[in-house]
Amino acid sequence: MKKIEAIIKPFKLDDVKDALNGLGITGMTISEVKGYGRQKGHKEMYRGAEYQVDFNPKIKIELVVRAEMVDKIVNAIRESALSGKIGDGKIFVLPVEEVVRVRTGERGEAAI
Amino acid sequence: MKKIEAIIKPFKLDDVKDALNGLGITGMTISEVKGYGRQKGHKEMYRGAEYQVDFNPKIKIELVVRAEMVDKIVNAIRESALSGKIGDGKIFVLPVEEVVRVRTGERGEAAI
Amino acid sequence: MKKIEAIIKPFKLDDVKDALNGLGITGMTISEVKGYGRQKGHKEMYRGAEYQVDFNPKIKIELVVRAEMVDKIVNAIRESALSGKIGDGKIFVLPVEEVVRVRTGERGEAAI
Amino acid sequence: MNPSAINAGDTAFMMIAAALVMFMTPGLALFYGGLVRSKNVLSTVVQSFFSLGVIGLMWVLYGYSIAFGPDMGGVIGNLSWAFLDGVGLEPSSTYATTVPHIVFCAFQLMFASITPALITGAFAERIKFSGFLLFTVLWTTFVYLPVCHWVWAADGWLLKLGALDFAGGTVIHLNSGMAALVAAIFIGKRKGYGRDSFLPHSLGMSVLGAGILWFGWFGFNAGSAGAANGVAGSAFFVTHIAAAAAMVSWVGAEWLLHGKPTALGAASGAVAGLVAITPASGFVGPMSAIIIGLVAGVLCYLAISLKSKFKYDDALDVVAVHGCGGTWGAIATGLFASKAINSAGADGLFFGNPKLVVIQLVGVLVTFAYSGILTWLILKITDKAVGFRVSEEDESVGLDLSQHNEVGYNL
Amino acid sequence: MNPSAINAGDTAFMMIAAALVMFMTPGLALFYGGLVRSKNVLSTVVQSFFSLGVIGLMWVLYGYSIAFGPDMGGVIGNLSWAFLDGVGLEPSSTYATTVPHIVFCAFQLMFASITPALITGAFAERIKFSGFLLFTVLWTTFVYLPVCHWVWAADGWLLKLGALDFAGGTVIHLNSGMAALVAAIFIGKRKGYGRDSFLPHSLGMSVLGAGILWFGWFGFNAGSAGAANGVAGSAFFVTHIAAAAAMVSWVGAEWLLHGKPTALGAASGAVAGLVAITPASGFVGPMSAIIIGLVAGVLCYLAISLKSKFKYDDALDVVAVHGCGGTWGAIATGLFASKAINSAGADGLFFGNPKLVVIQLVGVLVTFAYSGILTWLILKITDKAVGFRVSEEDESVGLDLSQHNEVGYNL
Amino acid sequence: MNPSAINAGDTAFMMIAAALVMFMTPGLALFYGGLVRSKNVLSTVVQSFFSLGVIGLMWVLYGYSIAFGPDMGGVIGNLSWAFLDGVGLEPSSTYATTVPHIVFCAFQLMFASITPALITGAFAERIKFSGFLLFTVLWTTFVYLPVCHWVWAADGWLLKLGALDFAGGTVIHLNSGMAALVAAIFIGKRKGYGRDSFLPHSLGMSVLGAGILWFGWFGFNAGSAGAANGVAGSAFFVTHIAAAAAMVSWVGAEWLLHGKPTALGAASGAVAGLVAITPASGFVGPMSAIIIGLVAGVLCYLAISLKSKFKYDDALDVVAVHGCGGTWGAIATGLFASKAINSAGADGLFFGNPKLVVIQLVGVLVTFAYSGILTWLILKITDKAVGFRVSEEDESVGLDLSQHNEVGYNL
Ligand SMILES: Nc1ncnc2c1ncn2[C@@H]1O[C@H](COP(=O)(O)OP(=O)(O)O)[C@@H](O)[C@H]1O
Ligand SMILES: Nc1ncnc2c1ncn2[C@@H]1O[C@H](COP(=O)(O)OP(=O)(O)O)[C@@H](O)[C@H]1O
Ligand SMILES: Nc1ncnc2c1ncn2[C@@H]1O[C@H](COP(=O)(O)OP(=O)(O)O)[C@@H](O)[C@H]1O
Repeated sequence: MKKIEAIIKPFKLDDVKDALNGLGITGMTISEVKGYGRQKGHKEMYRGAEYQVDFNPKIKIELVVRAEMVDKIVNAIRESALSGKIGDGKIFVLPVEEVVRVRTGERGEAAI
Repeated sequence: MKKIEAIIKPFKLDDVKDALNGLGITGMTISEVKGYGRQKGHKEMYRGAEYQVDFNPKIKIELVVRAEMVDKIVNAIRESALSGKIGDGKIFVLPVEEVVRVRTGERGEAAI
Repeated sequence: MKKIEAIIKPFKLDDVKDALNGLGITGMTISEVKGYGRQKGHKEMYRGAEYQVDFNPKIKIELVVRAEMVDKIVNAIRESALSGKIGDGKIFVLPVEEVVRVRTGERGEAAI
Repeated sequence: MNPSAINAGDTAFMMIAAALVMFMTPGLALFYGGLVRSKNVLSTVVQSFFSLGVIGLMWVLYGYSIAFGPDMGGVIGNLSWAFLDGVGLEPSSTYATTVPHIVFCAFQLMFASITPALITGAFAERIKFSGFLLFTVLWTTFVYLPVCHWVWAADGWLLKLGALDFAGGTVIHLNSGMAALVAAIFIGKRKGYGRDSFLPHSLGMSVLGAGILWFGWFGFNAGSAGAANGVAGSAFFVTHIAAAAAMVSWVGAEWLLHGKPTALGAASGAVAGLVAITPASGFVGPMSAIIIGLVAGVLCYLAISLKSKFKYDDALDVVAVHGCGGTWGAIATGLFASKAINSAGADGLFFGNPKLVVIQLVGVLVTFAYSGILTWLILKITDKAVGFRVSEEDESVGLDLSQHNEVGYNL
Repeated sequence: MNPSAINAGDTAFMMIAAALVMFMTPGLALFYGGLVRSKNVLSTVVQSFFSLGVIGLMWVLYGYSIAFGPDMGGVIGNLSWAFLDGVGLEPSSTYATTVPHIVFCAFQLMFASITPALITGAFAERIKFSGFLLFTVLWTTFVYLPVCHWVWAADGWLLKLGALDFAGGTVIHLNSGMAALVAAIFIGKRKGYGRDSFLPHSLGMSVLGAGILWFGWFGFNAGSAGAANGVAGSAFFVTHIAAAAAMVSWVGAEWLLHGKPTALGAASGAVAGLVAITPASGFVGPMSAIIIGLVAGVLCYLAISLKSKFKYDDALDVVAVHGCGGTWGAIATGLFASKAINSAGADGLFFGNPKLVVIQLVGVLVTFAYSGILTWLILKITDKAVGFRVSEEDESVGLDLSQHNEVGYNL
Repeated sequence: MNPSAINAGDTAFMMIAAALVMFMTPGLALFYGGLVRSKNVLSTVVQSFFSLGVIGLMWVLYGYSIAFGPDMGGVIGNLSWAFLDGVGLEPSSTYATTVPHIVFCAFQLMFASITPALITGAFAERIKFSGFLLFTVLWTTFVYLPVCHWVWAADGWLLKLGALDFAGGTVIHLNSGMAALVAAIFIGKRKGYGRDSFLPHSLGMSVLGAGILWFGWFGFNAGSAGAANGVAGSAFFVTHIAAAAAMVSWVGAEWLLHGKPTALGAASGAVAGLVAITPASGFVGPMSAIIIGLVAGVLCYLAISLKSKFKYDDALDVVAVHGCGGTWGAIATGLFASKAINSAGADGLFFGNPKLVVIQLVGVLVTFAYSGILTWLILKITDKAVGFRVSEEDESVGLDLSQHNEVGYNL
C-alpha cells in the first residue's frame, strides 16, 4: 500500500476530486496548507507599505491506495490539477505498512 | 520507528488522547482536516438551495513511536475512536527513518 | 528521496525558512498544527474557571529532498528552530518513493 | 398645554430609545454567539434574532393588550387592545403621555422581544429549534405578559403595592434569570460537560456584543423615563456608571482570585452592572450607582460558581448575570432609591424608608415563584409537544448543521 | 409659529435618523460580506463602504441640486444648489420645514449612498474595483438622481401624479433591484457557478449586518416623516412589524419546503420585510404591515429561484430581495394606504380607492423601464472605459488579493 | 423662556449623542483589534473597552470636577464638583444650558473615555495590562483633564485666548497623537519589527470598527453644539463630508502610488477625515469640509511613512492619523472658520482673519509640549511602578494568552 500526497492549487480541488472519483477512489483526506516554491508568493499592502508574502494557499490531498493503483492515480491527479502555470504543485508517493479501518477493525488492503 | 496517522471524528479526540496517555505516549501532533469517504457528507442550505458538501470535519493525529509500540497504539486508537457508525476513520502506519528532538539534538528512539 | 517533517514553534518559522533558503531549498509546504508533548500546554480562563488546554500551536514544515541533503537540512532546521526551551519540536525523516511535478510531469529528483 | 399633545423632543427620544433597545437583541445574539463553540454559533445567534420576529407578531395580535390593556383585577390586561385597536398616533392618556401611543407600544415591544432571548443562554448548544420556538411563545404569553402587567401597567398590583422597577430588573432580568435556572436544570448538562472544555469560539464577537448591549441599554434605561427629561438624563448617567463600576470590580475580582484580568470578564462585568442598575436607574444618583455596580460585578462573578456547586449547566451564565444581577438590582433599588432624584419614586432604606426594601423583596419573591413554576410547566408541555433537547448525535455534530443545515464559518 | 423656525425635537430626530441611515451602509457591507467566499470579503465590504465616500462628494458638488434643486419640467433639478449654495442652517421652505436645510440634505445623502451599494450584491465576486467605481458614479448621476427627483422633489412628476413612496420603495429598492438584474445578466455568471458551491463564509457576519440594517431602517422609514411626529411613530412601528412578519414567513416557507429553518433565512426575511414596508411605511397601520410582511417573506423567498430558472447569477439575490420586495411594497402601498394613518397620503384599494394601485403601477413600470435601459447603457460605457469584470485568474485568486492586495483573514 | 429650562429636543439629542460617542469606544476596539495579529486581538480590544470602566469611575470621583469644575487660574478646575456634587438634573448655567447638567457631564465623560483608548494603538502587541492601566489613569488625570479644562471650560485659558476646538481636535486627537508618539518611542519596537510581517488578522473587523466610529462621530461632533440646532446640523453634515473626502483622497493616493486601492485605506481615510474635521466641525461649511478632508486623507497617508523614517514603531499609526490629522484640523480651523456658519466662533485666515491661525498654532504647540513632556514622565513612573512592556516570551506567545489567559479564536 502507498500513500499519495498531492499539493495542488485550491481551485483545482473539485477537478481532482472528480477525477479520483472516476477511478473509483472512495476515500481521501484533505487539508489547507501553505506552499513555498518557485511560484513567488504575492504582495500585500498595509497602509502604504508592501509586504512580500512568500506562502500561497494550497490544498494537500492525502490518500492511501493499493500499490498497483498508484500510477493511475498519480496520472489522474497530475492531469486534473494541471493549469500549466507555475505553482501547480507536487505529488509524493510514500510507503505504507499497515492500514486499519476504525469502524470494522479490518486491516490491510481491505481497510482502504 | 513508525509513524501512525489516524483520521478520527472530532468529538472522539478527548477519548483517544486519554487512551494514548494511558499507554504512556508523551507526544503527538494533531490537525484539522476534511475527510471524504463512505460517510456521505451533509447538506447545507443557502436561500432555498441545497448543496451537497462532500467533506466532513475530521481530526488527524500524527505520532511517531517505537516499532514495538505500534500494535498497542493502533489498538488503543481503534477502540477509543470507535463509535461504530460510518466515518469513524482510518489508521495508517508508515516507516520512519530518523527522529531528532530540536531542543536537545537527541536522535532516534531517544528523541521520540 | 526523503521527506522531512519538522514540528516547530510558530515564531521560529521565519528563522527556519531563512536557514532553508540558505541551503538552496526551493520548495516546502507548511501547515498549522497543534502539539501535545512534554511542554505542558497552558491555562485558559473562562468566567472564573480555569481550563487546562493541552495543545500548543505549532507549525509543521514538510519538505521532500534528495537523500544526500537530509543531514544538512535536518541540522539547519535544528539550529534555526532552537530556542532551548521545552516544546521546540521534532524532526522526522521518512522515505519517499516517487515525486511528480504537476506542471511539467517531471518525476523523481528532477521534480523536487 | 394640551395634556395629550405630542412633544417632538420626547417623541424623537422615545423612537430612538426603542431603536436602541431593538439593537440590543442582535447585540445579545453576538454576545452569546461568541461564547459557544463554533459549531453552535448560528443556532445561538438565530434564537435571539428570531425572537424579534415571533414576538413582534404576538405583540400586535394580543401581547400589548394583555400587558398594558385595560386592567382586570391588577393581574392582567384584557383583549380590548388586541390588533392594536385604538393604539394609534395620538398619545395615550396613561403611558408616556407626550408621545404617540404607538411609539410607547413599540418601545415596550422591544423589551418583550429581548427577554426570552436572554433565557436562551441557559440551554444553548443542545436545544431543538422547534422547542425553543414553542417555549418562547408560551413563556412570553404566560410569564412575561402577566409579570409585565403587574409591574408596569397603571393598575398592576405590584406597581400599586409600591414596588419600583424603573426599566425591568424584575420584569426582565430576574424573571428571565429564574426561567433560565429552571430551564438549565430541566434540559440537563451538555454532553461532555465537566470533562471537555467549552471554551468560547470568538471572544471578540462577545465583546462587540457587550458593546452593543451597553449602547442599547441607554435606550432601555433612559427611555424608561418615557420622555427626554431630567430623570431620563439621570438614568442615562447612572446606567453608564454602574456598568463601568461593575466592569472594574468583576475584572478586579478575577485578577485577585485567579491572577489574570480577562476580556470576557470586562464584558461580563459591564453586562452585570447594566442588569443591576436597570430597576434602580431612574431612582438613584451617581454615587449609589457606583456602589450598585461595584457590588454587582463581584456578586455576579462569584455567583457563577453556583452552577458547579449545584451541578446545573447554565451554559452562558444567565442565572448568575441576569438572575443574581437583577435580584441585587431590585433590592438595591429598595436601598438606594431617593425622591431627590425622582419625586415620582420613593425613598429607600438609606434614605429613611425601610419599607421599600420589604416591598421590593415581595416583588422579587413573587416573581421567582411565579416564573419558576410556570417555566417548569411550560417546559414540560414543550417537551411533550415538540421535544426540547436534540439527540446526542445532533448535539455532537453541532446545532448549526443539525438544526439549520448551515455552518458558521467557511474560512 | 414662524414657519421656518427650527424645532429642536425634529432636528434631533432628523440628525439621528440620518446617522442611522448612514450606519446601514456598513451594515450592508457586513450583510453582503458574510455571504461571499472569504477570498472576496474585503472587496465586497469596501464596495459598500466606499459608496459613502464617492457619493458624499458628488452630493455636495451637484447631486443634491439635481435631485432636490429647483425643478425643470418635473424631470430633474437644475444646478442652482450646486456646491450646496443656499443650503444652510435655516430650514428649507419645502422640505422638512422645521429642521435646518442642511440636515434634510444630509438625510437624503444617506439614501443616495446606500442605493448603489445595494446593487453591488449582484456582481459580487467578479467585478473590477474600477468598474464598480465608474458604474456607481454614472448610475447615481443618471439613474438615481432623476428618479429621486420624480418621486420626492416637490415638483417631481411622479409625486404630482399621486404616486406614494414614503421612504424609497421605488427610488431605492425597485430601482436598484432592476439595475441589479441588468448588471447580473451583463457581467455573466461567476466561474464555476452551478458546479462549485458558493457557500457563505461567515453567516454570523451577515446576521450582524442584518441587525444593523434593521436598526438603521428605523431612521430610514421613520425619518422620512421629516419630523418627530405621529406619522414618524407609525412608520417606526410598522417597519418593525413588517420585518418581524417577513422573518417569520420566510423561515416558515423554507421550513415547510426544505425541512429546516435557517439563520440566513431569518436575516433575509427581515431584510425583505424592511424593503417591502419602505414605500408604505408612513401610510399603513400595523395589521396591514403584518400582511405586507408575511407576503414579502414568502414572495422574496420564492423569487430567489427565478435566477436558476432564468439562468442569471445574481450573487447575493438583490433582484429577489430588493427588486421583488420593492415592487411588492410599491403595489402594497396602493392596496393598504389609508388616510386615517396619514392625511397627507391617499387611500388605497382596500380603503376604496382603486386608482392608487394604478398610479403605483405606473411608478413601478416607468422605473423598471428607465432603470433597466439606463443601467444597460451605463454598463456598456463602463465596460468600454475601464472594464467591468476581472480576468479568470483574478477571479479564482479572489478579488481581495487581485483588486486590493489584501486578504480578509490571517487567523 | 426660563434660561435654565430643560428643552426636550436638546436633551434627547444630547443623550443620544452621548450614547453614540460611547459606542465609538467599542468601535475603536474593533478597528484596532482587527489590525493586530490574532494572538493579540483580545488584549487590544479590552484596552479600549476597559477605558470605559476605569475612566467612568474617575469621572465621578474627581475627573469632571477637575475638567469643568470651578476654575482655578484658567488652568484647572477645583474639586468642588467631586462626586458630582451639585451636578444634577437641572441644567448648568454655563454648559449646554437647555439640558440636564448630568447629561452634559455624561457627554463629556464619553470623550474622556475614548481619548486614552486612542493611544493604545501605539503600544499595541507588547504592553502589559497593568502598565496600560496605570498609564491610563495617570495620563487622564494629568494630561487629559487639564488640557480639556484649558480648551473647553468656560474660563480655560486657551478658550479665552480665542482658540477654537469644536469637538476635540486639540483636546483629543493631537493630544493623544503626541502621547502615542512618545509612548511608541518609549516602549520600543515590537519583536521582529521590520523583518516579520505584521499583517492585520481581520480587516473586516477593522472596517466594521471604522463604520461604528463614523456613526458615533456624528454624536461626537454634532453633539458638541450642545443642542439640536443649526450649528449641530452643520457640524453633522461637514463631519460626513470630510470623512467621505478623506476616504476618497487616501484611497486615491495609495492607488496612484502603489497601484491598488485598499479596504484598509478606505477605512483609515475615513477616520483621518473624521479626525481632521473634528475641531472645525462647528465652524466651517461643506466646501471647506471637502478641502479639509481631501488634504487629511493624503496627509495622514503620507505621514505613515514617518515611522519608518524616524524608526519608531507606532503599531496602529496613531501618530499619523490622530496626531497629524488632529494638527491639520486645528490649523484648518484657523484657515476655514467662518462666522457665517457659527456666530459664536471666529473668522479664519480665508475669511480675513489671519490672527486665528496664530492662536490655533499656539494651542497646537502648547499641547504638543505639555502632552509630550507629561506623557514621558508618566511612562517613566508607570514603568518603574508596574512595568510597561511584557517579556519577550510573553510577546511571542501573544498578549491574549500571556496577559489574559484567553485566546481570540477557537474556530
Ligand atoms: N520540495 C518540496 N517539498 C514539499 N513541498 C513542495 C516542495 N516543492 C514544492 N512544494 C509544494 O508545491 C507547491 C508548488 O511548487 P512551486 O515550486 O511553486 O511550483 P511548481 O511545482 O509549478 O514548480 C509549493 O507551493 C509547495 O507547497
Ligand atoms: N483511502 C483513504 N486515504 C486517506 N484517507 C481516507 C481513506 N479512506 C478514508 N479516509 C479518511 O477516513 C475517513 C472515514 O472514512 P469513511 O469511508 O467515511 O468511513 P469508514 O472508515 O467508517 O468506512 C474519511 O472521511 C477520510 O478522511
Ligand atoms: N512522538 C511524537 N510524535 C509526533 N509529534 C510529536 C511527538 N513528540 C512530540 N511531538 C511534537 O513535538 C512538539 C514538541 O514536543 P515536546 O515534548 O513538547 O517538547 P520537546 O520536543 O522540547 O521535548 C509537540 O508539541 C508535538 O507537536
